[in-house]
Amino acid sequence: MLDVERIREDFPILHQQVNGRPLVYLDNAATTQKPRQVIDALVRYYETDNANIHRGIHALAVRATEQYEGVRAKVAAHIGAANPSDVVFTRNTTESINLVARAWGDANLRPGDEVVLSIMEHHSNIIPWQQLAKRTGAVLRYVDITGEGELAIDQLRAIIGPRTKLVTIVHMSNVLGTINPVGDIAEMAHAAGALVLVDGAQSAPHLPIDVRSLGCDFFAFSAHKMLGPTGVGVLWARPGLLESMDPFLGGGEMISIVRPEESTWAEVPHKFEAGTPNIADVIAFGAALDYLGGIGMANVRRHEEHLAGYAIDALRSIEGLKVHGPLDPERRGGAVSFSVPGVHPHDVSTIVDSYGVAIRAGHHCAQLLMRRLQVPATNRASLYIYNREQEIDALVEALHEATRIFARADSRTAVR
Amino acid sequence: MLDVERIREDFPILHQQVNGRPLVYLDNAATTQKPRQVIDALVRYYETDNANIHRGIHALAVRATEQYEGVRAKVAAHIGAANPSDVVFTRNTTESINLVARAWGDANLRPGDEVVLSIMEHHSNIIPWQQLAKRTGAVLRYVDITGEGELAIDQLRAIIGPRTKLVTIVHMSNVLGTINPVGDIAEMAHAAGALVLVDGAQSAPHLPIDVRSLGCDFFAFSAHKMLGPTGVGVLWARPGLLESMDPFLGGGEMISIVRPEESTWAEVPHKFEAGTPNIADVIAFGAALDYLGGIGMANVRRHEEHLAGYAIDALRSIEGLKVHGPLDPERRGGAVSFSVPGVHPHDVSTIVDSYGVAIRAGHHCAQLLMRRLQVPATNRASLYIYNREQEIDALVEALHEATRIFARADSRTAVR
Amino acid sequence: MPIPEPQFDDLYRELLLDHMRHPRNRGALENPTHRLDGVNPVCGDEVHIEVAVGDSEVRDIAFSGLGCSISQSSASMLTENVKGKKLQDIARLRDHFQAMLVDGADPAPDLGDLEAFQGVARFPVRVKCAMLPWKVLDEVIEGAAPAPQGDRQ
Amino acid sequence: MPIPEPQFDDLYRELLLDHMRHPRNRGALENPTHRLDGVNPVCGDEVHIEVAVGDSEVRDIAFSGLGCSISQSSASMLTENVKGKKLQDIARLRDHFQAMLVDGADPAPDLGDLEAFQGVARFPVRVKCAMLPWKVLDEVIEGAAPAPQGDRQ
Ligand SMILES: Cc1ncc(COP(=O)(O)O)c(C=O)c1O
Ligand SMILES: Cc1ncc(COP(=O)(O)O)c(C=O)c1O
Repeated sequence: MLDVERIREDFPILHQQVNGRPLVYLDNAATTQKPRQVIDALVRYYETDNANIHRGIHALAVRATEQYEGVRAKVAAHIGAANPSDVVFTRNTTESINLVARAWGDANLRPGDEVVLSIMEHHSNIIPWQQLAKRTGAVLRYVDITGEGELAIDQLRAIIGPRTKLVTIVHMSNVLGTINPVGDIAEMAHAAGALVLVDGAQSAPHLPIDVRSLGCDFFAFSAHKMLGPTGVGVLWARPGLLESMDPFLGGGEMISIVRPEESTWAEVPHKFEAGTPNIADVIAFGAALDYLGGIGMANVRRHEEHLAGYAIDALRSIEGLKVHGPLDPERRGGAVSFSVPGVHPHDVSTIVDSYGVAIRAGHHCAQLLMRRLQVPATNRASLYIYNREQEIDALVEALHEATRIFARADSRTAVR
Repeated sequence: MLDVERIREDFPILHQQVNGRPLVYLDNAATTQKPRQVIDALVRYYETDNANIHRGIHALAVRATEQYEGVRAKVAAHIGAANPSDVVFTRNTTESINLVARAWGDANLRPGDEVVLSIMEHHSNIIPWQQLAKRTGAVLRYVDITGEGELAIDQLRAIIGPRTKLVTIVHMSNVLGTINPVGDIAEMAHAAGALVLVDGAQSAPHLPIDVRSLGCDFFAFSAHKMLGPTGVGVLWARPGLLESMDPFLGGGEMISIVRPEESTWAEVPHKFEAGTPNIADVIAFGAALDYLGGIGMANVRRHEEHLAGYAIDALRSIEGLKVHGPLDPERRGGAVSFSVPGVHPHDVSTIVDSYGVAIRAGHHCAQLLMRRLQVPATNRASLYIYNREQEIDALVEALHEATRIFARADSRTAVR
Repeated sequence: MPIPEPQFDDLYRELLLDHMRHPRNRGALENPTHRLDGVNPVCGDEVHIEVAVGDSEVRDIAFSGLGCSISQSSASMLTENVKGKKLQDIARLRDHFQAMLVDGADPAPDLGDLEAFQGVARFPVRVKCAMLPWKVLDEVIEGAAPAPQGDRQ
Repeated sequence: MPIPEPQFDDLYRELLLDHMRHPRNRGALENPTHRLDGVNPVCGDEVHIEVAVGDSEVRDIAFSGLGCSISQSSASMLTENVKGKKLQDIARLRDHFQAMLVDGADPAPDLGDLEAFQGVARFPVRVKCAMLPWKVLDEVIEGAAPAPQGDRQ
């Protein structure tokens, strides 16, 4: 088990009061907080090494370049990638997926070709494919979920066929918490000759990841959801795949020889990193990976599995409250969505915020899933390494207050 | 005049030794250093307010959103824009230009339509148009420079015609320092019914900017070249233009209603900011704008004009050294490129680095211009608010050493 | 020192909760002159309004929608407060409502029971919820084209 | 304490500067078996090599190019050091050269005057300049297809 109290010491932001109460931060699926080590890495970089990279001969440029490229190697190691050059830095998961849709999709999809995805995808793994479908005439095929909030795997098997060119699937749902069997899915897809993109925005922060054993072709995630700074995303691609793709953004750093009408490209991954990258934040992301590596991703997972179980039990003690997604913590991550009977999620969120508890209310960028669940929105508490059982208790206490306020309305109006 | 010594106190990185000498940082056209105020803004954000924006009801999310949107208003004010909603945050100038090429260009260019640009453009203002030309069948028309390194304005006038759809031009050259008359250019272009994009990567940091008096339609620049953090770019568009454009990247935050096959978009500028933005760095960019505003852009310009004049004179005291671009500091900015006779720029750069002086050597992402100047590469010293005359002197001293070393080779080998 | 319990009486006034539980004028009109839709992009709250305008006056009005207690009770109270009123008076009402919520102004006398939303001003993210139905009605107040014939798709 | 003057004797050895000023085997071959091009993406340095290989041996070699003193003198010294040598010996030479520059190894005896590049190891960004011509030659050493007939475009 993690030494949560010691971990909390590393997170300055957690030691504050919100609305007169200690902050309880349960919005980690949106973005996580940053340990002192990551903040320090930013400060250190700007105070000692800041320079533009790759083309400079002077001392600062050499230091900055070495650190930036060093983090690429760290990312590769963290996700079990064979080569640092298969790792592209982007702004976020969203840009990583758009990059694939443009640089791979535009060249490979023909009218009638199919992109298979699920009803539980985040908008970032839907809209780029809608746009691609519009550009190419490709067709989107959606896989449903089961009543338990798991992927309808039999339906997926039935949908994948000779016209399938890509299966793009979320590894861990940001609403349901569901962990999808991407290894099996990759096998199915590959058997049909399709590629597989895994949206790892919620899995990379919370599970040990080994892209080779996952067997996927693309893996996308965001630094800001795993202790890193905002502004850094990752796209990993199977060796050889990036080489075969056209560039996406054009500009400095990604060229080899520029002529007036046509140019040649730099080697991967630089071909995909046009312009000055987010140097400082990539370097600080290295500190986040070191921090997670020091804890051990298996330990992160164990902690969250335990805490998710605790949270689900505690939430379900509230009468009528519905937890969406799998109830078995072994089958899911720590993003726990729920509906409180008779209280709209925004009202819930406002009330619990007054108790210093930060949860998220809304569609969580998953409108298709909301419609499938027949809810306008949900509440979501999402966990990370610094969360404790007593914080779940604080949430539950605040939820009781929410139901009291709205029950009061009920009883009063019933009298009218 | 600026109080440079006081300004230097705000820049921790400047107070270090490189190779046993005080650092002389003259690579500001690549990226500038950051004042303590910007670094502090990052630290403050991560230590007190960090949360994902726009969709959160809890206290941190509200604070983060207000600060992020507050910087949008600051950017608008800094460049004389009427509406914050005409300001889109990107990663860098490069992405801003690519956004226009995709979201405006793909929808508006037909085969045979012309994009007019100059031979002095940065690769970031060339490659996106080459890619667009390939996608649409549009044609690129290049304007040459004069012997003095200024834009051949008569040629430009002759080239602009009924087929011109876009004139895209650098405001201040990152190699020659040339300041282009974008106001006049915008008039010419508009008379022909074309739009005008201004690459302001080098002008926004160094000149007072008023997009309305410039009269352009798009204005792009990068935070990291004007005291801000890496990872933030800006695209400003004339009011109404963004509304008329299709979105570029698809994903979270940029949608309104998502249905399986088709979706509707959020209002501008959010339509163009898919996924979690680089929240922290945008907020810290606000501190950079405050810092520059405190100095006053007119004062920044006056300081650099003076220092550029000093640098040009000092450099030209070296026998045979050639300064590229206008020699009159009134007509140019503080990016001063030069060639040292008989010494390749990389050798120059290595030697001056040993004296603690950071300059850049290479093609500066302007290969077309290098070919036009008939040089394989140049040296470039580029100035900012914290640079002093004595730093120019240190550069000149190191350059003398470089010529000595290679002259030694000359004399020795002459004896052979 | 004991931590004070948060007080929600101010935000969730009885009147407001009453309108949430028992919305007034919920439904559709037979012969609306306008059909208007609004979505709060921040949270997805929806308000649909049908209104029959004649002689620069709101003759009849009905709403439907989906969302939090604030947006739905605001829609309900809006219908009660504009029915039978002249468009120009409604415009003034909207301005006063907005001034109270956005600028923190004291409630103007003509607001009447709309004053119940004053507490929302302290919750800036929720202000949009309260304003949503009024934004939807804007189109009518500013005199937009009447609704197309045929059913809403 | 006086600041020591930087010493460049180590980086810019006389021999190296001599090769820069007076390149050996600069030009083209009549009948090359291979034409090879290399660009250092970091700085744009170019090296072009033409080589005539026969019997697993470099019979003749010439280079042209554009770039800094390090890349151009390295190309010049490369031509002197590989002419008439067996490909397998050249491969060993390359490995030793790389070991000296990249890993900071002591110069192997077979390097001969190539040892002049040892000082470059202290300037990591410049190592690529020195390695560039050797990278270009790699294709021949590893036994790639011969050059196409006709002129280089
Ligand atoms: C004139 C000009 N345009 C565009 C760019 C590209 O800026 P960025 O690398 O921040 O995208 C630069 C900076 O290198 C520049 O100097
Ligand atoms: C499953 C999933 N995919 C994609 C994203 C998008 O991540 P980002 O906003 O960092 O691009 C998120 C985060 O909101 C997510 O949870």
